[in-house]
Amino acid sequence: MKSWLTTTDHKRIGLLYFWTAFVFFLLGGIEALVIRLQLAQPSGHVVSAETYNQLFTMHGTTMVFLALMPLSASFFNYIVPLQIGARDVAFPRLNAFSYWVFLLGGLFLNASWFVGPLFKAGMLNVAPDGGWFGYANLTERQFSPGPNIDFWLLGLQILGISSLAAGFNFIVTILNLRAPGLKLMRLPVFTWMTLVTQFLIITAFPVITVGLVFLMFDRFFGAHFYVHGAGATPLLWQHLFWLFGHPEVYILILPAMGIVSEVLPTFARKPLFGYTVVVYSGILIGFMGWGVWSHHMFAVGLGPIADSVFAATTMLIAVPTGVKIFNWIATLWGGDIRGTTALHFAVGFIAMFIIGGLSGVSHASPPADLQQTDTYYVVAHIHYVLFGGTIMGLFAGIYYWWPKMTGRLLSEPLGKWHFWLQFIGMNVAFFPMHFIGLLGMPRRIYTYSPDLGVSDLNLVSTVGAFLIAVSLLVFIANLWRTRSRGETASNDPWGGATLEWSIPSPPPVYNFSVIPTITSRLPRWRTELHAPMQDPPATPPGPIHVPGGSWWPMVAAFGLPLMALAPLTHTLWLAFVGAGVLIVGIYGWAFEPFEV
Amino acid sequence: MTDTSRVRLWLVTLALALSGCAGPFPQSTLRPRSDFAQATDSLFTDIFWWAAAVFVLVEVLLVVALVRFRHREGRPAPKPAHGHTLLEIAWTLAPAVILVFVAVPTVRTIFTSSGEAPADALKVEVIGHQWWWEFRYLDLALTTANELHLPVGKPVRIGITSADVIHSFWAPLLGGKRDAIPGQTNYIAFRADSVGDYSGQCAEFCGVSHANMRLRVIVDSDTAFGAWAQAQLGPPATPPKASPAEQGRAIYARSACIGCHLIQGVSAGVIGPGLTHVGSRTTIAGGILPNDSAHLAAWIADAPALKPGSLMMRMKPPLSDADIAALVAYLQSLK
Amino acid sequence: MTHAAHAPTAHYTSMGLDSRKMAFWAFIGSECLLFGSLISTYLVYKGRSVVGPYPHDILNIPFTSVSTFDLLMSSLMMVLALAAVQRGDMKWGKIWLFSTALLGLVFLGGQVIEFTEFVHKGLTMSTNLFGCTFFVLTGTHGAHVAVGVLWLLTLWVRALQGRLGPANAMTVEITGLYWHFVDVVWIIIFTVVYLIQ
Amino acid sequence: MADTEVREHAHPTVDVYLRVAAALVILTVLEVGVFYVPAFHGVLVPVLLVLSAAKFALVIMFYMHLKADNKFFTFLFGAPLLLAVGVMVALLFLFYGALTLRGAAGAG
Ligand code: HEA
Ligand code: HEA
Ligand code: HEC
Ligand code: CUA
Ligand SMILES: [Cu+2]
Repeated sequence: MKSWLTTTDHKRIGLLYFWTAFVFFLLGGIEALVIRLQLAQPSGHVVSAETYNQLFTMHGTTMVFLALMPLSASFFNYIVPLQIGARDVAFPRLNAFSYWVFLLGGLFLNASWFVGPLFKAGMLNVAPDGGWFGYANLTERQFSPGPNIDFWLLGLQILGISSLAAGFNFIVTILNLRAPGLKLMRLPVFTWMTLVTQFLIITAFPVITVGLVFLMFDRFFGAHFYVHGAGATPLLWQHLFWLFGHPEVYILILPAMGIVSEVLPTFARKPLFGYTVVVYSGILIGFMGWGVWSHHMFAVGLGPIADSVFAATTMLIAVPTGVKIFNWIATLWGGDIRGTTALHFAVGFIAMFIIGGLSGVSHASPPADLQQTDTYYVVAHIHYVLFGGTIMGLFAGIYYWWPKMTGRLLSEPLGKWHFWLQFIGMNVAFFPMHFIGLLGMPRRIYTYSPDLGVSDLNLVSTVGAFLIAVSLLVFIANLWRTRSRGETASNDPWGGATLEWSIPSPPPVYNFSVIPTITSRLPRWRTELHAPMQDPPATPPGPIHVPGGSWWPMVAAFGLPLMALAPLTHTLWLAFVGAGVLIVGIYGWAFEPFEV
Repeated sequence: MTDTSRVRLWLVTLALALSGCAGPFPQSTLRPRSDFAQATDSLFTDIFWWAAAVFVLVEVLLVVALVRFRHREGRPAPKPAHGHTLLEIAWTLAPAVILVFVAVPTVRTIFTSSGEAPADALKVEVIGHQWWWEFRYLDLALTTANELHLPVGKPVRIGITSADVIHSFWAPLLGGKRDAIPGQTNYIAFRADSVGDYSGQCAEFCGVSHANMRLRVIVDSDTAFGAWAQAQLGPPATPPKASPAEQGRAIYARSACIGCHLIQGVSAGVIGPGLTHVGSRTTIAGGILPNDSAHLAAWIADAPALKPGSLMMRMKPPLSDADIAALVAYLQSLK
Repeated sequence: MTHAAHAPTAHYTSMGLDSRKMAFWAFIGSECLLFGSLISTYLVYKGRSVVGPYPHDILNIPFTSVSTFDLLMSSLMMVLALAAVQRGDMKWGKIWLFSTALLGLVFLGGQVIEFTEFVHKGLTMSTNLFGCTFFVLTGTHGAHVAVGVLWLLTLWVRALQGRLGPANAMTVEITGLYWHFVDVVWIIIFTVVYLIQ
Repeated sequence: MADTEVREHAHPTVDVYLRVAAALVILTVLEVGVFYVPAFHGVLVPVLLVLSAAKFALVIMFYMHLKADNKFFTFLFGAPLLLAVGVMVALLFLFYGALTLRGAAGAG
């Protein structure tokens, strides 16, 4: 127990990320199921309007910040150091700090479901209710007087710190801790996409932090950043939010694209087609993602010139994305494809993501988007890219790396069941949303009129959501079964080309008994020019020093939610206590002897 | 048959097939009834076909690859292929070219649908409120709520703004939405091409009852529109002596109602919708309830029960049933 | 992190660069976006206040010029401290470190005086948009200075204890990066907020 | 490793530090001076921007050693800096350009 709480081992932190994020994913999914129940019929009465608004807000926020980002982070943590032949990340304690901040931030946000009575309100009454994008000025104190939005803005600020800290850590890890010979253009694509993602994180999160700070000053200290009466405009929030928000969606998709780029070659027994192009298009996607944010604001009246510019930049992103898709298909082409579950999910990613990508292009045309924005057509888009894309990709990663992470192979037959149920379920759930939207149903409404003619489509969608739930139960059963009865994994159950497969599953604490020297992009495969590398010896030639754990990252992390409680409860001294804890944590951390 | 109507037919048929009911889809974006809606619809149709082509291409390639190259015993190991410059160039350029075909009409449509209208267009100001709509006809000095009457075939220019938070004005058959933002006015312009009753609703999340912020646009013939405007401009009806309606007016005049509602010559509130001609409307409360005695009575007794969060709070002290009945009679007399 | 982790056992790194320094440059890059957003907001809201006091009513250029000078000089002290520590001259190292922190404190004191005076003249966070953007922008900068002072004083105390030496030059260098960045931000703020009215 | 280590620590001398400080002070005096001279009011903004950019460059090049240090640090700092400047310019455009860019219809 203690060893887990104080751990600084990237592998353990990866597993902590995984389990925490997976639980949050189920929570977000359960919220989605309640949403779908409410919408199964017109004029539904499953939940009240207030509860519904909290549900979709928390669903979006949870899925984005507490499920998908940290699920990706679990692979950054577990896999990236292995892929680059490192013993750990560059700053192991900072890594632990990131995890604890993430956990506490997530708990802080979700505490809002239960602490209503402390604010003289009912249970299920003070959870955030302004949407995952919290548009000002609805989120100003005047229109949202309760603590709901406070939980949201403070929680997101805490989570931002976690992501930023991890961002610096992984940038340095990937750039500076590569094994000898592992040049940048030899890095596995997953590691590359991780690197791009981290750059997006460290540049995008400060922007939303500023937006949230403004909102905080407006709500707590009477500032007017988003109050039009004072000469300001609520549109500033939208700019700041989407300046962050659009890079954020690429933060969500790029790691999954990286995973797919690992899984396809392994199971097609063929190197990734156009490695260089795939890498550069990933970099380009990340870069271009900065110039398109106003496509979320086509209805706010930016004027024809701005609309045209942002339409063009947005459409351009289809080019590098398409390049990746075609290279993946070319990777499969001429291969010797093994239909493992991981491959199923990777192919499912391509097949489904493209639907979301193409509806994205139809959003990118402002006049067309005027009919689509804020309707279920957008909800269809986001779930095709996020569920059809990111979730499919992450599951590909889970099936692919689970043996490495736990030493046991997930059951393939159950995996296939999981895949097909999820694949069918997601299409049944999300495809009808295209029609629901085009037929005029706005998003974020807790009730709709039977006259709209979308009742049956909504019912179908609800059925699909429950199919997804069943598929996830199959997955959970698979996890459970694998704990004790899963087939034990060898070093390399799949015949992978990258370094992580050269060491035992699960790897020893020190990862590599001897740090390998790399001579090829596919070190473990025979290529025209290279023989496969030698796996490191099973036992290290000499003792390897492994850093002990540390309590300080966790202590420091506790300072942040304490500080957040101060404005929430209007108790000044809590701010000092929180800051004190943070400082004590940092000093303890800085001055404790710790050998990296 | 044009492309537009073909895809529309296709989509609607599919939707019909899926939904099994013969709904008229009052908010469908695929049944344009104005030049503006027409323009966006045909643009969307174009994009749809390009997207469909790309989709089919990619999925077919994917399936073929999977079927042709799936693992079979004894198959020789695949030849490693690291890339192919020509192919890379081809599949970079092809999408780029397609995008030009999408971008050019897009930009053209942006400029033709940017809200500019001829000088003689009917000018209406739409003001979003939590959770109802106010409509002001600038040239007619006329204000109404939740139901917008427009003449068919005439250009109209709608200026959209908000009194509180951000809303979005949307009547899909007549065109795309525009956000109603406090401190800013956005414009849409269109010409409705057929008489009818078009429903719409607020499309930007605006708080508890965002779902209950609906509206209708009633496109009248020229004469019907003139007659309607004439009637709206008149003073409120005076209830006959000793009728329940007259009693209702007295109750109205001494109740909290006057603080929030406007009835010309009776009260001058501005928080809620004007009621001078409330009897002429077909719905109340942001278009969610029919304007009949039962609903009016229930609304006056306890508005938030019918519309969560409604800013028209429950009357304190509660009005008696008799008072409510009289109020209803009065409001219904205000044709 | 400052001390023990940087024991002179030169680790192998693939770029041959110090990991902490690299992380710190990434952090500074990230801070560019933070201050960039704040300054952008200040600029887009410039001239949109609907009531006074307006910038020209209230900003005290001579006073702030002195503060600016003070901060510039602290940057000089900082590089001198680094140079001293690098050549192992811990006597001057201590002096310069302490002077840097002291000048930082003077700057903060100036900001406290400035803020109090503005509040007396009727400018608060809730007065107008100028108040909002001004206080949050300069306040965020001030918070950075405060953290920097704390950090410098920590190093100074470590030096007094004899636990800071040439082996820790990298720590001093990183502190310096932070301190100079905060200075650079002030260079921009001074121009954008105070001089361009 | 040894050679890169050396490069990393090739810091300017105290002499250079002092001269940079002098330049910084002079530039600041110029800035404030320009501010008070009415003749400059027409070109105040560009002049001030140039002067403060020069100060900015001096500090990062010499005090933060970017000039002599590994180019990768310049990238880590410069890329986000460019991004921030780009965002700023875009936002200014969107906010100040809005009235004219929106054309007649938008101007009302
Ligand atoms: C993983 C997340 C993710 C990803 C990857 C994307 C990718 C894209 N998104 Fe999406 N988007 C979201 C998540 C994502 N989006 C979310 C969450 C929202 C809603 C936020 C909210 O309001 O709550 C949103 C909203 C959103 C909007 C605003 C809609 C509105 O509110 O009105 C727009 C508008 O342009 C848009 C466009 C695009 C485009 C053009 C892409 C492109 O990157 C897609 C590119 C891919 C392809 C095009 C397919 C493959 C390409 C080829 C095979 C080549 C050939 C293709 C052509 C020639 C077309 N998205
Ligand atoms: C980021 C990823 C992500 C993911 C994975 C999902 C997944 C799902 N989403 Fe999500 N959704 C968003 C991101 C995501 N969503 C965002 C950003 C919004 C916008 C929010 C906003 O407007 O502010 C949104 C909005 C949104 C809406 C629109 C709400 C509205 O506008 O009113 C709907 C409606 O159907 C919906 C449905 C679903 C469904 C059915 C799933 C399903 O795929 C969920 C599947 C998961 C499960 C079914 C859970 C399984 C649970 C179990 C198996 C129970 C096990 C229990 C125990 C072990 C105890 N989502
Ligand atoms: C606190 C202010 C307030 C008071 C007092 C008030 N109303 Fe209202 N009223 C509103 C608001 C706000 C709305 C719009 C609510 C909505 O649709 O969400 C409204 C809507 C209505 C409507 C529907 C109008 C339409 O066209 O949709 C009627 C009818 C009405 N009120 C009648 C009354 C009567 C009768 C009284 C007195 C007994 C009264 N109101 C008192 C604020 C008030
Ligand atoms: Cu008004 Cu939604
Ligand atoms: Cu986007």
